[in-house]
Amino acid sequence: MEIKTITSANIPVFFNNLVKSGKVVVAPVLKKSGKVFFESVQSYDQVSTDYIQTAFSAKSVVFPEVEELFSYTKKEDGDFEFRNDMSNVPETVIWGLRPCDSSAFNYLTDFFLKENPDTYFKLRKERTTLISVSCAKADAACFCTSVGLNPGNVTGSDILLTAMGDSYYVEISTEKGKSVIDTALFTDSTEKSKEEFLAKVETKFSMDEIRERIQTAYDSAEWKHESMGCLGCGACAFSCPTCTCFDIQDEGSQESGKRLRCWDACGFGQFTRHASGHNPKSNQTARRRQRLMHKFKYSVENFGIVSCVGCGRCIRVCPAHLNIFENILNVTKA
Amino acid sequence: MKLLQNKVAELFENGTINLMIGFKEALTKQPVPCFIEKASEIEQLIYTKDCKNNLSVYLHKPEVKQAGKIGILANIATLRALVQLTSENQFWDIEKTVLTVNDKEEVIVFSDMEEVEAYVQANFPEFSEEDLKLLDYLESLSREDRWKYWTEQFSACIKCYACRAVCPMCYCPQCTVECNQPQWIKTSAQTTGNLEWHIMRAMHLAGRCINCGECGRICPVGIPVHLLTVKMNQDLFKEFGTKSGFALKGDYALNSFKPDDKEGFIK
Amino acid sequence: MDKENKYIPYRVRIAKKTQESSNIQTYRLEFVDEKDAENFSFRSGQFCEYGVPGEGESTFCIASPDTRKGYVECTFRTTGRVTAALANCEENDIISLRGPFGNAFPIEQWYGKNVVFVTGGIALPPLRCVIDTLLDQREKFGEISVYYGAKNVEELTYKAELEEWAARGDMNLFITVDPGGETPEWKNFIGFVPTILEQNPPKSDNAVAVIAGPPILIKLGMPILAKSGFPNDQIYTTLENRMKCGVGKCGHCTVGKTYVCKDGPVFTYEEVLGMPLEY
Amino acid sequence: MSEFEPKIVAFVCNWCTYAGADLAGTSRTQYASNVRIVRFPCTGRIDFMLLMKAFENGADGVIVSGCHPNDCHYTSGNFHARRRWIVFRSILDLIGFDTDRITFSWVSAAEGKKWANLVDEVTDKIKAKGPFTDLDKLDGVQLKELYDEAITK
Repeated sequence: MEIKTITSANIPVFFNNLVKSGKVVVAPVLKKSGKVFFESVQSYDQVSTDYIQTAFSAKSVVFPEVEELFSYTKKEDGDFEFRNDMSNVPETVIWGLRPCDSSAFNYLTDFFLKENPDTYFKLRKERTTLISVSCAKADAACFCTSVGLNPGNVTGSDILLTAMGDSYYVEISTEKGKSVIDTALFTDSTEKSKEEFLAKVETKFSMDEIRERIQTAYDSAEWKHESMGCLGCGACAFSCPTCTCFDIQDEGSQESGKRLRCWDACGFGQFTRHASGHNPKSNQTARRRQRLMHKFKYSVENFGIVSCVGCGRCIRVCPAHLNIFENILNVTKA
Repeated sequence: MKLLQNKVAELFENGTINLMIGFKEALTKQPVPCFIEKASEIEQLIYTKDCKNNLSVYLHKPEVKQAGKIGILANIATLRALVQLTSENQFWDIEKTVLTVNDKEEVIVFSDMEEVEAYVQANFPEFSEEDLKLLDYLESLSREDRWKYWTEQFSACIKCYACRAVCPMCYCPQCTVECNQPQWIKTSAQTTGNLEWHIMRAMHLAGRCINCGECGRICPVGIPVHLLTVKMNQDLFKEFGTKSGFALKGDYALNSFKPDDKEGFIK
Repeated sequence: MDKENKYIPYRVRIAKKTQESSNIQTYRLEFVDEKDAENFSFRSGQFCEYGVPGEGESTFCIASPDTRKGYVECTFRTTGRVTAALANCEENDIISLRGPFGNAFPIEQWYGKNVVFVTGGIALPPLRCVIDTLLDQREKFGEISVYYGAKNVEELTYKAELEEWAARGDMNLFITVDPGGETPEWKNFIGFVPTILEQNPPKSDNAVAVIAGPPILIKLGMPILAKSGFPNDQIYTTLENRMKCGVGKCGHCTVGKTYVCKDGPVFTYEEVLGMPLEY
Repeated sequence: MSEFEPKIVAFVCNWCTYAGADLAGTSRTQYASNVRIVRFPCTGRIDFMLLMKAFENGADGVIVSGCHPNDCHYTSGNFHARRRWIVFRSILDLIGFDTDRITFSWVSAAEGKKWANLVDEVTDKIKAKGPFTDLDKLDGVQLKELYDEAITK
């Protein structure tokens, strides 16, 4: 870990230098709809600085909505040719993601690379640098402190910036982070603590309390009531920084086309449906339970990480405003 | 609020309902749907002008249907949806009690759908001015600019199908988008498929959409998808004089015709 | 599977197409590329993703035994878009194949034991692979019994092989069709598989049981086997949930925290008892 | 380079327009060969998705044609179709789809000449417009951009 400072005035210079270096820079941009999205930008003027959380996470940089697995062509003799060219995946910098999102990248990396490493994710991740910005503000949907994170944690980030008045506290965690630092703009840090500049995020529950009770939560009678409002859309899964389910679909003809990997959501009724018509998770209660149990129990068992990072997006985006922390509290009630 | 809660408590006590779908307060000032199964939970029930969700969508949900006797707190859009759904014979398997709170903050418990119909006809909502303004603006653009506007909007669509999920008229057990023999609509969230999806959805709602605007309001990426159906509702009224969610009996616009329907484009 | 990118399929040629019934067919597949044929090895119980580019992929178990090299067989029923496209293929057509995925039956542990197979409908193919593996080294095993049923006579798969097995004389066969599914010439059992299994219980001493079938057969059959004395860890099953990737990523096949594709598809009854009822 | 020859898909009803096209053929009326005819039992069967699919699969123009009002073999199929096209056309128009590329027409079994003229006319019109490329460049963008300027306060 290396600690430095940069003046606020120099932030745009640093940012624009990143763009000039030929990297694709993805940063939060405020849209007319009032929502903030990650988008490829050309200059710091376009970047939104006043947002609590982006509407969607930045996972699409390393795990795009639609990823071309390969393209195929049928040759005249009936044989196929499969092509997969990833060489044009650009070096990308994600700027301004929140500490919860960057720690989500940690989970994604474990999930995709630990067992049966995923070629596509691997390449995209290698070419991605994360420059996070700590949260100075939080809202009622934020609950990172409940899942063991905080508004200033460095987990997952290559560089974490924390605004401290007219300067930024810069924590550089990785070699990749070091390599994008423009030394002229950064000076060694004066020993201030960043704590006072971080948002205060209310703790909704403590993982310690829940860890034990979640073991038996599968059988809780509360699931039905807790998921009554769920309408079975994919908004929560698609906005979630750690949801990784996908579908594989072919587009094109039998002569030529592409095989695509597209985001899918465990909330969809068709998600688990067998060809026979049998559906192991036949109702929305079971599907909602799968989603929550996966975040808080299964991923802990499989990877040792709670895969909910408390970003609160699913709460903000849900048409029925289902509240994940309320749900989890209620199903683990003694 | 107390009045409403007392009324609902009464309905629970005399066994008229065993599940109440209403609104409660949440993190934001926007009230959210709540499901009351026990009389002790009635305290959370509220009704304000900000209660926007169209709760009638829940009447299609198997978990809700299981309750058998359902009370539903309806805003005007929900009432309209209930009328339309009744005309489409969707409520043969549930017993429902409809409540609303009128402008004077009086609680009304409707005794049957005819009363709902009368109430809806007396309080029939206008198109929202904001929507009309945006439509006017769009129509003032050149065709190429409209195409640009919509394709850019649809390029953001992630096919989460939240628009379908919140729509009370989207109750088909299997949607066209899930049919893959043939694959009518591409499943990947790319612009062509997204465009086809939204056109398809609008067409399948023609004459049935009750204009609650939920699809546009909840879209996670902020696409004003409801404009398509607003425009359609406008056209249908202009061309054929039909209104959806207006009467319990009657054909829906695309299920009927007049021999002298006018158009200016068939050669 | 040794390929680094698990999504790029092998190209395989349909060497032989056998129509088992009006909508069930068996394909013998041979690799187009000889190098692929050399690199490809599997064990009985594993599955593959078979695909027609442009239509998609479908998951079936490998139906041929790992003792017979050089080809892979699969048997499938036409139900949806992909299987319809596969069924439309003719001999010598080329399709895509990814795999093998998942774990396998611990056949070496069964040496010297009696083996009981219980299966129904289109779930004979995944067990046929095991049965043939056993038959290829017949002397290493005790009694082999097969309980197999289908909706009707038409839907019984591998009719020719069932006759061959009956003719061998070293297997106990209990072939049944559901009531109403019999033909006038039908000489075998009539009744659902669990009923036949209960009426003719297999001997459980020094024996293992393998059950596969539609989820309902597995759910009903495993307790019956346990009741007839099979220890829970000697009852094997092969689950099959909806799958897309085959490598534990896409999330479709999960049963609780378990991914059927990478942790399964072969489980013991003991393992299944520890899982939620999501198969 | 040779002149652009548009691909035109015609969705026609079995009883009137198809017979009309047949008549055009048997009476040896010459007309543009750009049209591919798809025969349906009735205009009432012609789903709007078929039109979308035609464009997606490379059609440059589409003709939809059936019996004149009151002539429908099934009495009312074309009336239903007419309402559907009114709505569909208006949605396409709002979206900014080039509705000039879709031509609706009534052609009876006796109107072989009208059919031939219609095809010629549409072919000329589409030729003048050039190939349909609106859908071609839409897919494949990774990070999506919302179009801002239009939503004004």
